[in-house]
Amino acid sequence: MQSGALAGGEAEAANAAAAHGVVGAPPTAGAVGEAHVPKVAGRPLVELPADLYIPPDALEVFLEAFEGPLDLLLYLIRKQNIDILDIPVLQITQQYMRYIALMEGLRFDLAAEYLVMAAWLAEIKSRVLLPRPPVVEDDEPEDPRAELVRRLQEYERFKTVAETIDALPRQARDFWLAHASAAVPDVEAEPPPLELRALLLAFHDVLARAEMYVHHAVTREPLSVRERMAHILERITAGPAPFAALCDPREGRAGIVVALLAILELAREGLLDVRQEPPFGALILASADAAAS
Amino acid sequence: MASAELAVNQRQADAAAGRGASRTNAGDALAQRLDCRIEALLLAGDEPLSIDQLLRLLDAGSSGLERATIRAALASLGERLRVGASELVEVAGGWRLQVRAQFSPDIARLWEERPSKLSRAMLETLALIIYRQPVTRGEIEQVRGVAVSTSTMNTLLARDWVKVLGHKEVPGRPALYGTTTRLLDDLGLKTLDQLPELPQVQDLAQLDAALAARLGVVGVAPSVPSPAAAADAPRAEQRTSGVDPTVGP
Amino acid sequence: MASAELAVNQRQADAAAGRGASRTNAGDALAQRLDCRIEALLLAGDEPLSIDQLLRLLDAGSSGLERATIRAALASLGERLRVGASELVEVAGGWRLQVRAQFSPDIARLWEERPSKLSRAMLETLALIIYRQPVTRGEIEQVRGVAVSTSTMNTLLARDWVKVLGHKEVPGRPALYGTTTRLLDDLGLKTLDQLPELPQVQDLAQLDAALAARLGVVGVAPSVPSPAAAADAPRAEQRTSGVDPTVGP
Repeated sequence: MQSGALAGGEAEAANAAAAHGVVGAPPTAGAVGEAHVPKVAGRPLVELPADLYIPPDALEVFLEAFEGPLDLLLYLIRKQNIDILDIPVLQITQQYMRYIALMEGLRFDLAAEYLVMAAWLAEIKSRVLLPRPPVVEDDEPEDPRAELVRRLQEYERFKTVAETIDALPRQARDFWLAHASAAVPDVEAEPPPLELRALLLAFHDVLARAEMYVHHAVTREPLSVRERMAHILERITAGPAPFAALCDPREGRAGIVVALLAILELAREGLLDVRQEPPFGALILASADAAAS
Repeated sequence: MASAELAVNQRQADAAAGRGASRTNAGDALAQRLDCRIEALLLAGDEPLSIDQLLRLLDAGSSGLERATIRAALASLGERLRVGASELVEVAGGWRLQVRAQFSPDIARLWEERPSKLSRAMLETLALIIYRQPVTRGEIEQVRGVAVSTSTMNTLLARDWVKVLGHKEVPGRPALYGTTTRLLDDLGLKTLDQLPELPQVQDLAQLDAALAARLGVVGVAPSVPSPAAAADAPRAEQRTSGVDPTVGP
Repeated sequence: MASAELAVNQRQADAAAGRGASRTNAGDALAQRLDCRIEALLLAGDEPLSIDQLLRLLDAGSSGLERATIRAALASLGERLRVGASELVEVAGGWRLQVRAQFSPDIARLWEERPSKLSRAMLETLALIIYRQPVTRGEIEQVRGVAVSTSTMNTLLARDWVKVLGHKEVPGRPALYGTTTRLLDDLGLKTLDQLPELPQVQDLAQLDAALAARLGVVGVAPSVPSPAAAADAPRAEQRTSGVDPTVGP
């Protein structure tokens, strides 16, 4: 199924990576408490240089791979094969914040929902870290994570069933009605009055909607991030390459976004090193192995 | 099409099929046969036709045509079509003719450029309307954790998959949305019950218990009654209690 | 779609239609028969299909299907349909299925039953024909993001608001639609130029203002200058260049 091609593809890729031990050991209870600063190849990911030019539309597409903060969180959880009930809040919060910081660092105007979620996660985190007060009957015995877990589960049910519904046979996609042309008889009844205003309003509506379709056409490019990661890794193992050389303009915006996602994912996994020499110069991407040696 | 043009086509057809003019009488006899008249109506229209509609259309002279006769004619039409590419199918809106699914690969080649993909936003919104109807946009947004755009709602309305059932009696009187017969027709279904069930991850009582156990909370939390606890089967359209009856669809 | 998924859909479709599993084999055999595959294409499509188009659609694997074979299959399809409500007809654009003329009285009643209110689909379709003529149904569908039903087009044609100007010279030769003098009469306009330019407006108030200005209604508002004015002004009927003159209306 193509629905959510970008996010789905990436999640799948991430699972594959986890299976190969790329992502690292699954988080344990011990890992939860470690508040290490997220560093990638020696520098925090949020410090991507400001002149790494990414078309604003491309960022929008990146974020549109997710249907909001709950979807992004589910992705972060699922890609590590964690049961929702065992959410390592500290770790997930960190990862979430990192994505948000990345977005903000790239001057993307984040939807308010993402920031609300960030604030909520921060609150949950602080409550988890605080020593638990002695239990008093009926006095807020609930784990601070409970509401988050409930909302994630509730959202996931609908996300899943939406995919099932999309897979149902649908008229004009999977099956078709049988028609034969028939002479159009003269209509006897008086036609309803045609109002110019209604007509123009209808046109206004349809054009507004058409814009949305164009938009979706962009996000629906079925391009695989994981495939691109392999390709880029292969390319930079042969020698450092500038960012531009790893994007093929013929693939359009979606292709560039996939390349960007692939590079970010490689950086996150510590497989790739981003350099910039001199300041404000071109971004050079090198394999992490080469950088270490 | 003008009738003159039709006559020309008719002649061309006769010529093409190598048929003589003698066909006309046989044709008149055909028109009498109820299963052919039903077939003609279903081929010419776009919408399924119910038994009642068929009765009204076919019994214009009130000659006392009965439902049972229509049903029998439908059965014999279905039987006759077994050797062809179309089939008679009953969906929510009534009876219709559709091309058998095994020919879909051929037809997909014919329609290669059709827009058919639905966005995730649209699918998730639709899913919430199916399983939570009557539901407001705000309630949909609460579950999805993100705003539902006006264009998403408008597209669902324009497809006639969703309709406004009424308005909720709270400040702002938000619209209550529900699904249409058209949605079921387009999915080839007769009733909402035929839609897949909403996955039961864990029911909420279990979830609370599991949470309490996993998260090490002492003392089982009083289970929080959630609006989601109500039946999660796709809801029948009749169940629109709470809908302002004066503002019906 | 993956073939495995298609199989699932098939099963669901079978289940939905209440069909037994035993039918599947018979169905597979059916799909092999060329006359059934042709029937399926003609039933699902909107436009007549020529022998060349049929050859292209049916011989996807280039297995060496010949025109003569297609002609033979057409003949046998015509023969098989003699007991039904439709007939195979050759028209300018190729072959098509049409409902036999003797069923016209029934179909006329079907049309009269239509709701008297102009549907949203009809208004949107008409608006697009006005501003984008000559335009094909596919182009209308692309902008609307929703299929345009045959009955919508037929109703617009029957009302004499819209006519076929010619056919586009692309595969399938789809009809090009344009507006009629009757539409102008019914809108109370003398020429299409009197229609407002494509409203590039953000809200309804602006649209109303633009309308009021154009139509000289009370409360004249400043007309909204539109960057897209040139491209999107309603096109005069004469401007149908690109239309094949040999296949005029």
